[in-house]
Amino acid sequence: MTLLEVHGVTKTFGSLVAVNNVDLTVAPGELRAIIGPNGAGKTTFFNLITGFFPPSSGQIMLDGKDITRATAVQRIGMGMARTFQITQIFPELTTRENIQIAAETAMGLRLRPWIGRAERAAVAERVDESLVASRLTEQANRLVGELSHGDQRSAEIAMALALKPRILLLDEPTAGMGEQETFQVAGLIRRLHKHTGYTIMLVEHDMRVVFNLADRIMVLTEGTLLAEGTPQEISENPAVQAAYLGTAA
Amino acid sequence: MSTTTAPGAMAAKPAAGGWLHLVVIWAVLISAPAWMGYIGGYDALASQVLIFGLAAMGLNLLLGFTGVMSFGHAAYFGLGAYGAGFVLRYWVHSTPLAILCGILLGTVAGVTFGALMMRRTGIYFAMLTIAFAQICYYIAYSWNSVTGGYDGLRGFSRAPLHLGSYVIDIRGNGTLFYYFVLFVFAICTGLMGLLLRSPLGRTMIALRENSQRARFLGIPVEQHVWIAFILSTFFTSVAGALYALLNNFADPTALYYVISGNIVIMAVLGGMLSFWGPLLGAAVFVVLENEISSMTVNWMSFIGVIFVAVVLFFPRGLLGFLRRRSA
Amino acid sequence: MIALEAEGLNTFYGKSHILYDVGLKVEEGSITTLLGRNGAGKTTTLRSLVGLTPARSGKVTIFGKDTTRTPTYRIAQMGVGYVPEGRKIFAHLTVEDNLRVPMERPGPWTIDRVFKTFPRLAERRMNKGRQLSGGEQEMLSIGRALLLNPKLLILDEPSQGLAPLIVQEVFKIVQQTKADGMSVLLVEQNVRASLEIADYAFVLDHGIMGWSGTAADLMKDEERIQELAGASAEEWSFDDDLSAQEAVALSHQPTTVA
Amino acid sequence: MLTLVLFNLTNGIILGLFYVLMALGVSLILNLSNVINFAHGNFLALGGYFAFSLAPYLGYWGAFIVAPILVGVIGVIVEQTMIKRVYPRPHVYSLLLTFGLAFIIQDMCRTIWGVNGLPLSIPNALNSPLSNQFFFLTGYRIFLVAVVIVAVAALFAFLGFTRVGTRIRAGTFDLDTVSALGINIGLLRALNFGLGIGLAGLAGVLAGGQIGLNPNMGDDLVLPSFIAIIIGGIGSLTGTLVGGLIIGIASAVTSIWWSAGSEVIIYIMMVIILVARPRGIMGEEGMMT
Repeated sequence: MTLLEVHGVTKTFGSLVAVNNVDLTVAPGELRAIIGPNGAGKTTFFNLITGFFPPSSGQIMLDGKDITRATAVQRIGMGMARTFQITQIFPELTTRENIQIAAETAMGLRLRPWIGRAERAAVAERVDESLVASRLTEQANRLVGELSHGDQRSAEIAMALALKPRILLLDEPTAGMGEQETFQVAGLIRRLHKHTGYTIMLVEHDMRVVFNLADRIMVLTEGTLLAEGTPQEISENPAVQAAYLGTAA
Repeated sequence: MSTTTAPGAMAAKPAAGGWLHLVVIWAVLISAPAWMGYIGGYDALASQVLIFGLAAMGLNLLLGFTGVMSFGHAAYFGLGAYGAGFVLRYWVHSTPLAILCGILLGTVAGVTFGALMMRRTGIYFAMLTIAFAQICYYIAYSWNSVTGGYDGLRGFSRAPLHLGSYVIDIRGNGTLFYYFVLFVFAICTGLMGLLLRSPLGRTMIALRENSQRARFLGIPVEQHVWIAFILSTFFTSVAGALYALLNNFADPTALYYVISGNIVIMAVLGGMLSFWGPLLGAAVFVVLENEISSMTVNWMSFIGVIFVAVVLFFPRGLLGFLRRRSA
Repeated sequence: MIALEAEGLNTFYGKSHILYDVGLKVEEGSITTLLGRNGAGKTTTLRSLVGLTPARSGKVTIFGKDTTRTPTYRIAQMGVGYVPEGRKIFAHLTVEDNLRVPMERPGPWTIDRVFKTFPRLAERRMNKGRQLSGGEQEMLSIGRALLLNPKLLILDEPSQGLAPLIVQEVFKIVQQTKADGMSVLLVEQNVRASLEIADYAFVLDHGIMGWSGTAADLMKDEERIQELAGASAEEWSFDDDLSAQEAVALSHQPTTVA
Repeated sequence: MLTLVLFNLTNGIILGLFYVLMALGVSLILNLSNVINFAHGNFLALGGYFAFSLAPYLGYWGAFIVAPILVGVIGVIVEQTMIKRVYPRPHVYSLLLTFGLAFIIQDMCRTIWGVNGLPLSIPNALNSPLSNQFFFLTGYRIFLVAVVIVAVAALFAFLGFTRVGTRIRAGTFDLDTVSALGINIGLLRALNFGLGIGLAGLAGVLAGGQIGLNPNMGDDLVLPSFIAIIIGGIGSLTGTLVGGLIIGIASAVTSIWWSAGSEVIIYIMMVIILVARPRGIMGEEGMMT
């Protein structure tokens, strides 16, 4: 059984081939990591899956449905949620309000110019759960733009959680973070995965994060698939070693 | 889409201010006819402040709260005025119907133009708003037989209000009319305040803060820009309808792009990141314009200097400036 | 002689503090490489050095002149060539027009010489920038910077997204520029390849300069290299226990495991 | 009948040329500096008035050359003292700034040259009709067409073939990189602004000889020039030229059978283009939208 299937997707920008004929299948409950050197096409691949732009060719399926041409908003409605390499939040709003916007959208309230008491309570409950799950309860009423880097990233993940997605896609969740913050965010991802069976796909540079979290890893170089396998298999793969450590010029 | 977020933006809360603020604001507005005379004002000027304040607050739903730039709100202001005028001139002598028709005309235009523009962003969107406003101006200007062309739509006057058997005659009485305007203004600002606390209002602020994040939470950005645009044109057209009732005429200058610029400068001058800022901006601008135009023939230069000075020296507006000072 | 020296740079993007007291030095006639993991602040360091994102505090000296507050174009005119991350080709201009943009300082590099050095570019002279492959764009970006006839060449991840053969070519060019007497500051993710050609190395970690020394010394430090490449697989022990409240909250998330 | 058709057509073409000249100036500034210049029509008026005041000393031809340059210089001064301060800010500020400038310049013109219209006299050689039947085909109109063609060709040659022109085109794409290549982008923007304003000044001198001078003579050309840019596609100067020509020709053709419709048609065309080709005729994905 697969949740996400990608068949031979290619993306070109002008004459640049950013992603070249890549396949991928992600099983429910799997934590899949995509690694590769800078410029290998990881983020482009990620953007194709989340509907940032359409592929030049190939097919993307979610839960057996073809979503190749679906818009980002449609994909989110079908159960995708994503975070970004550079944290994307609503900086001048509080952490609670950030998550509340996500919750209200997911609950189909975004067009409502008013809401009743019961709905308000349901929203509050969902927001509280996201806050608790991401350990942000104490930061709930602070402006999210003023939180630490790690907490901002946690808040972004909490917004994704409030969507109650079926698959969580994280683009370099620990990019630009210190040791402690990396550990904090990695811990959150691991808890989510371990205790809820969340299907998670992440792009990551920090090998420690990847090897400590992932069930399976795929390696991209120059837009093509170099290797795929368990962390054990990948760490022993000579081609991956070469791609990462660089061949002497 | 953060085209309008001011540098060093302070947190713009949807809240309409604390209780103390509200009490002060409403006390000032309610008592205005009593003290306007002492500072050289008059009832019609006070009504004008409220009307332009409402127009600027309506624009600010878009500019300050959704972060989308419109430089063509004269269209909806002017159509509101013409809509009200058409009813009184050609149809029935009813003030409420006139206002409703003004709202209808302005908002329908907002729905239509908004649909054509909603996929465009940034400066492209701004240019389109200007162009669409010019279309309205052009129609009003050249469709002589209906709109009265250059001279405007004249020969109507506001009608008394009938509340059951009780009649409020707002025709000749400036003070009574002021309170009527204040009543409509209160309803509109109340609606805006509620809107900004609702899920729909929060999506607008979400677009201003980070439209990409909003899209990837499942908010269809273009659709919500459109809705924000429509809501904004709704309130601006209410103001336009009141403007026609105030003057007892509607002319093409209400649709001219100068009015668009004035409404924007009012919002920026007061502080577009606060709920009440545009009202303050309207008060300052309307009173200054009134004073200056009676003092000198070079009033245009003074108005121009106000624009330039606000941009160069008070980009956060008066409220932003005061808050920074006190902070 | 020192081509470039930076001391105590603190750089911000908006409110976020990116560089913390960063210092580095490029000896004249050397290749100095700046290494570090993704997001460590390498690109920001370069942008601060050339004045595109000026540091809030600290000091930059280039060829003995304080350039901390000097605008970017003046730094370039002093003889600093900058090859930005992602190449930043003018996509809507032809190859030839791309080469006509830089200020021409006197020196051996002319458009003709660039075409001789990079024959592929000569063939595509009338093509638009967006029609070039990644390797061709990199050549164009380097060629464009060389037209300034720089004394110091700053390159930001020139190997990014390129095939190994092309990477080798790019590194040969970098070595060639050193032979021509230029000083080079090279930001790279390709750790081994850059250490191979570099004289000195600096390692940036989370906006802090963590290590500096000769490239040869760093080459011997296998553990550090592994870590730099992001290839270390040290095991972490997580505290996965949940509070009761957290367990309840998480239990309400949809699980795709049946 | 033929006379009438030709009469309207010539009028339309002349108007279209003014659209082109104005739109190219607005577009130059918009593309490199991301500023919509509301005051562009007022710089046009300044061009006409400068020519009027200079003509007694320099003669018509001297004024014809000097006035646009002088207006361009004033444009540079305005850019350096005010406009450049809002470059890093959101669009609303540059719009408001040029809006305010429009008021100030217009009022200056009123104060200095008076509210009433003034004639800008042109050399007799240009003034006479070429034939009695086609009284509207004056030498001046042919001269006007020629000047606009030469000016537009010169502008495109400058942008296409000179280094500074290439740098301006590069700058519309990525100013940071241009500055890292040793180019003073502050100067580049000032020059470009002056160039755009100079075109308005030239349009003013030409318009003055055609319709005379008054303080708001440029106002009616500003919005059509925005439309020309929207139709042509924001970010593309060639698009602006095409857009300007299209609305010019469309209004010329419309005016043959409906002389009051020459302005209506450009708005109708804008709506059609918006629906059919949202980025404009030459607009590209991702360019300045």
